[in-house]
Amino acid sequence: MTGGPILEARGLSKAFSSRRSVGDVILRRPAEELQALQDVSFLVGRGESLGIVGESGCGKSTLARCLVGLYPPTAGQTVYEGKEFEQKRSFSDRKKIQIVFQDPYSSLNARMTIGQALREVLRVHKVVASGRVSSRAVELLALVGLDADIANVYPRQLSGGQRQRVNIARALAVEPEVLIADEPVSALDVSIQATVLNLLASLRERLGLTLILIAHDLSVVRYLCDRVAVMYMGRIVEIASTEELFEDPRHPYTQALLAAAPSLERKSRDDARSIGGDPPSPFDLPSGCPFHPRCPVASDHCTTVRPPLEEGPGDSLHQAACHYAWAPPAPHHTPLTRGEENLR
Amino acid sequence: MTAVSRSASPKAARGRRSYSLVIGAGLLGVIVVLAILAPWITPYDPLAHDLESILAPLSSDHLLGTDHLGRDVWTRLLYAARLDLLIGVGAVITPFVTGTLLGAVAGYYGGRIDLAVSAATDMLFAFPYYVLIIALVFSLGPGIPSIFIAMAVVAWVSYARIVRGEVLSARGQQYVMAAKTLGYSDLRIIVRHILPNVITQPVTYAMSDIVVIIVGVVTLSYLGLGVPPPTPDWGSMIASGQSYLTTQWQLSTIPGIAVVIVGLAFSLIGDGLTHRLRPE
Amino acid sequence: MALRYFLRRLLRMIPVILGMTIIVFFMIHLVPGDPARTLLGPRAPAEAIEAFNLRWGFDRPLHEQFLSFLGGLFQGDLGTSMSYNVPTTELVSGRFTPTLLLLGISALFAMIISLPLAVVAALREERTPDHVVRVIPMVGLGLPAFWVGILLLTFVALNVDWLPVGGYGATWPDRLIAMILPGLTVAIGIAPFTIRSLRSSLIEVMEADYIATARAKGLAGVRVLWAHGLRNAVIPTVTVLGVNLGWLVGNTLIVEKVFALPGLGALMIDAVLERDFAVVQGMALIFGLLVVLVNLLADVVRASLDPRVQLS
Amino acid sequence: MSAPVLQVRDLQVRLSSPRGVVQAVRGVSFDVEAGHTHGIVGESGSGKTTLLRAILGLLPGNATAGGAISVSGRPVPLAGGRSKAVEGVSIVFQEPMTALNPVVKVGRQISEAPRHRLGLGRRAARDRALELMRQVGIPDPARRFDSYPHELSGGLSQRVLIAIALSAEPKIILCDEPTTALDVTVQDQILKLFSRISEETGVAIVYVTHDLAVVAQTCRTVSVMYAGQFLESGTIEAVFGQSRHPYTLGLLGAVPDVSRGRTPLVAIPGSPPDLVNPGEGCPFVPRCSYARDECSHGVFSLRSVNHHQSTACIRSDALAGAS
Repeated sequence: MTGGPILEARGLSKAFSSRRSVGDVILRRPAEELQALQDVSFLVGRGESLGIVGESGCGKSTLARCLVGLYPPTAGQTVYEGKEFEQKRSFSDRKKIQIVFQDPYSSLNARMTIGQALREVLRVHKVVASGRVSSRAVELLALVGLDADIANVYPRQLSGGQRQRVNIARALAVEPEVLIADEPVSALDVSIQATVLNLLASLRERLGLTLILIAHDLSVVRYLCDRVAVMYMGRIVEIASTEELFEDPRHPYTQALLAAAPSLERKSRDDARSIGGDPPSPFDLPSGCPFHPRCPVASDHCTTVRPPLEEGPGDSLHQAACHYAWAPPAPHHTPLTRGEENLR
Repeated sequence: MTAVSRSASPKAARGRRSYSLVIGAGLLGVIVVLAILAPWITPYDPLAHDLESILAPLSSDHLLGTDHLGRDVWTRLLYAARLDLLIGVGAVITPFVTGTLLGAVAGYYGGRIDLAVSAATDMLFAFPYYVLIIALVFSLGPGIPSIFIAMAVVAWVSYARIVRGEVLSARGQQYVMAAKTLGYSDLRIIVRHILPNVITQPVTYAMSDIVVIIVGVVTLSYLGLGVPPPTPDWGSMIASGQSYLTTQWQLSTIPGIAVVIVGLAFSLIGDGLTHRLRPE
Repeated sequence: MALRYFLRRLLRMIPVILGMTIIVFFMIHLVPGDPARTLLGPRAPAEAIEAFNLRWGFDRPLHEQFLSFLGGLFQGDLGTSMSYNVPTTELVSGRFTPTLLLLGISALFAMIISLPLAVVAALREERTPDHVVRVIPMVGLGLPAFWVGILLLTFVALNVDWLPVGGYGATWPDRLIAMILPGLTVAIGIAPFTIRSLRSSLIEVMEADYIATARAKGLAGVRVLWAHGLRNAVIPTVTVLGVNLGWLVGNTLIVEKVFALPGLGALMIDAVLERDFAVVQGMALIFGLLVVLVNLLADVVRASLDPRVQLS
Repeated sequence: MSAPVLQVRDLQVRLSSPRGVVQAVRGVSFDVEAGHTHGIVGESGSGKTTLLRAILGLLPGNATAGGAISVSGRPVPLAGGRSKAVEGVSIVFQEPMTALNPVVKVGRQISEAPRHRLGLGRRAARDRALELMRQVGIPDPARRFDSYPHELSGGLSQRVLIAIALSAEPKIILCDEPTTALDVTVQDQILKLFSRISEETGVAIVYVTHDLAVVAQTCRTVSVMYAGQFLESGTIEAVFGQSRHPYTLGLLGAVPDVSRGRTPLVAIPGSPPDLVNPGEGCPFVPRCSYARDECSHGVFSLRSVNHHQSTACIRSDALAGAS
């Protein structure tokens, strides 16, 4: 961790419930619940960049939205510089954490020019004196490498990469200390991705930003982050420095993710560590360790007892939520027998 | 995906639809000008009986003949246009505003407000359109003010439903989430961000709603519940001409055609607007 | 699964029906002014008005009136007709068949009109047939149903021997024949909605990847259109039909009057013209229930066409 | 060397649009042999999807095409509009959920081609479908036969789609980003399934994607597509190892890779050309750091530089040592 902690997630949980109709209310039928996020805790140091990876539906975007205050968590708090945010975040607190969304096409209001969008933020938050608003907007565009004349243009006239730069500029307009990027390049063309990734890296350096990068793509996280947390079914299953995580993953799920990630350089595949099956339905989570139905080393113990996120011996910064992360299973350990479904 | 192959059609459509906007607006313009200039276009009084020339056929004196009281049909047609258009356009304004606002609030805030608005719209929507209108006009008594009230009570439901659905989906869009994380007030988000992006739907719906209202007024008048005679109105014209239809076909046919043409004009405008107002 | 879905839908109707009852009652009773004055005329003597109010319970507080109305409903009593002095339920019985028959036949006609037009338009998108088909709903929306009915009566029924000029036959074949023109009139009213919906959903469906998948299997064009295209495109149209039922049923009201069909709609309009308070109230409620029930039917049809529905 | 199952010769596809004629595919030629997997890498708008549609015989109505495509020696009709799908070519799309008909049971979708095209009886078609489902690794096929697509996970749906592709007994399976919508662990399973299928059945696979790493894992040969043209073609080792085209080199340097740590990424400046009036010369010139005057003139097409590789770059010699 660079510097002291700036942001902390303390036991964040978020459940979504389905909409209830008038009839449901009268019949007192409870809504169906989906546990999107369960007891997620971590610290982010000032100036650090933390990556959060996982497959679709693992809760990473929900986590991002809880952190910026879009969703009120069902349990737990977001702690900023040692102080808890209130449930309904105050106007000035909102500025501290900003987010850049995945889809550059729908994250800008199609009815506003880029200049209008930027000036609106500056005015609402009174970031600069009213006479300076326009020139500040141009400065912001320059900050993300865009020309001033972009200000007069509507979003539809820009490419995906340009829009994503505008999104970054708008988020930075309120001068946040923490920037969350939720899949910032996954909707962009491959040749454009590097420009946005490099922009994030350089902004972080120049402005001393703290960056939380949400991605499904391990390579993006590896490129940009100091530390990485891996999520599965709403929980963090492993968190470690980037180097540790990629060189010495302890959780079987992390190992499987790494084994499955296609790479230009590794031609022979690590078949032993790849897994079968699909992620379970979030409405119907498995008992015990949520990963046990797909896990190559799971035992009976794993089907009943959920492993906590534990630190490894001698390394307080590497944590994994697996019974066998730090102590390999005993020699007489018999892996769970399972159906064809999970083997192929 | 098929981006390349499909980019072709929407733009082609846009060009053609502007065409339909132009035709629709032109058609409506002609009708409106004729209606406004009615006193200067025709020498007759729409109410004056002329027992000398009852049920006159089409002629240069009476372009579309006369009715059973000797009134000039062309004159009455033009004066009826004034009234029916005014009611159609006028009656759409209140439900448009109230429905859009209620729908936006219900869709944006959800929860109890939404439950209440949705329940109200569901129930009102369950009644057949004409049953509601007729029952309301029945209890309010016939006449133009009753028609206005009845239409306003019934029509807001459609706007509320449309806007609620649109706002509900906009609420999940990233531009709205972005506005929220920037700390914008709900009012600003609804008025500056969501409404400009969803207003196309209720606006184009309003065009067809005007047609529905005009047809409704005409129908009520036909049943004797709408515009009271002798005020010229297309519905009562059709009704009074019905008995002479086999001999004087134009008496009931022409006012009906007037309704259809007005309907076509507004539909064309709505169709053109759908594509003109689309942001992308 | 299907049965549970049906029951759940049925349960969801209860609050709607309750709400509709409230709406109907207050719509009729919250009217400004005195119903007796409206009905008996401004120059009616005071005693007559008092007697009238006593007879119909207008002297009691509104909530009491509502409760007795509601209580009556639970016993199957819709109130008593003021003009005929018989229970409304008695007037209504026997009038369901023509209305339901008309509804069914119009829905059928609407589909028969819409299907070929929509298919032709969708398969020739942005070409002449499509442009023609696209204009039809625009014209159709502005067609007053009663006017279409009058024209059909005058220019078709009078010239075709076997078509009756209004009225309702005594035997089933006669009744069906009597329904042809009214059914067509109502169908012309609803067709703009179904044509538009079917055309656009068919265009959307035919561009879907699963159509390309089906084509890539090497299936014949007709089979792709029928088994994969239409089956999917019809689903939203059934929904549109359901949503616009209010419109469809409302049109039958007018059309029954024009064609002198002894149905529910004609009864309601007659009651309105005779200012028969109780019957109007009862009929409004019956029509509301009718729409709710037919809507349920549309939902069941949709559920049987679309396996995804029952999940939600 | 066996005769190629798929031959594409100087394929040109133009799509008419109100802005003008989009030259979506501009002179593409390649062969694929039975049992081989050929990758086509390109960004969105590079024309790769149109290319696949042309091979399928399913070009949209606004398309006109030139050149020739043949499958097992038989020509594929290029006339725009509704030409009958070419027998022997199947496709697997990106979104399994939209590529499956939502209202038809998956078993029926798999047995449809055997029954209605290959003329099998109802029973035989069902048996064939169950066999295909087993082949693509769908557990408990008899039960899954009666499932609807929405009841299946993304991975299972994609397997069903592959079974459908196999059901028409194809010579070639075209894959349009078939794993982009899937999770990494599931993608891994599907990629393995493709290799197994091509080994077992000898079917040729054309694999289109924007993901270089996926191509590196699955394909033997690759073509890099840009602005409707192939800029480089060859074996994976040659093209990704010793690229002879600045665009390929640029792409390789612009995407992060799991196996590489923080090797700095170098973005490719600019954006792809508008294909309405692409102009002559090499399409990559405006973004190319190696470009010279001569690159802006003439027609650029692939020429081989060695046994394993061909490039459209006239300055490929200058690149020889660059990678």
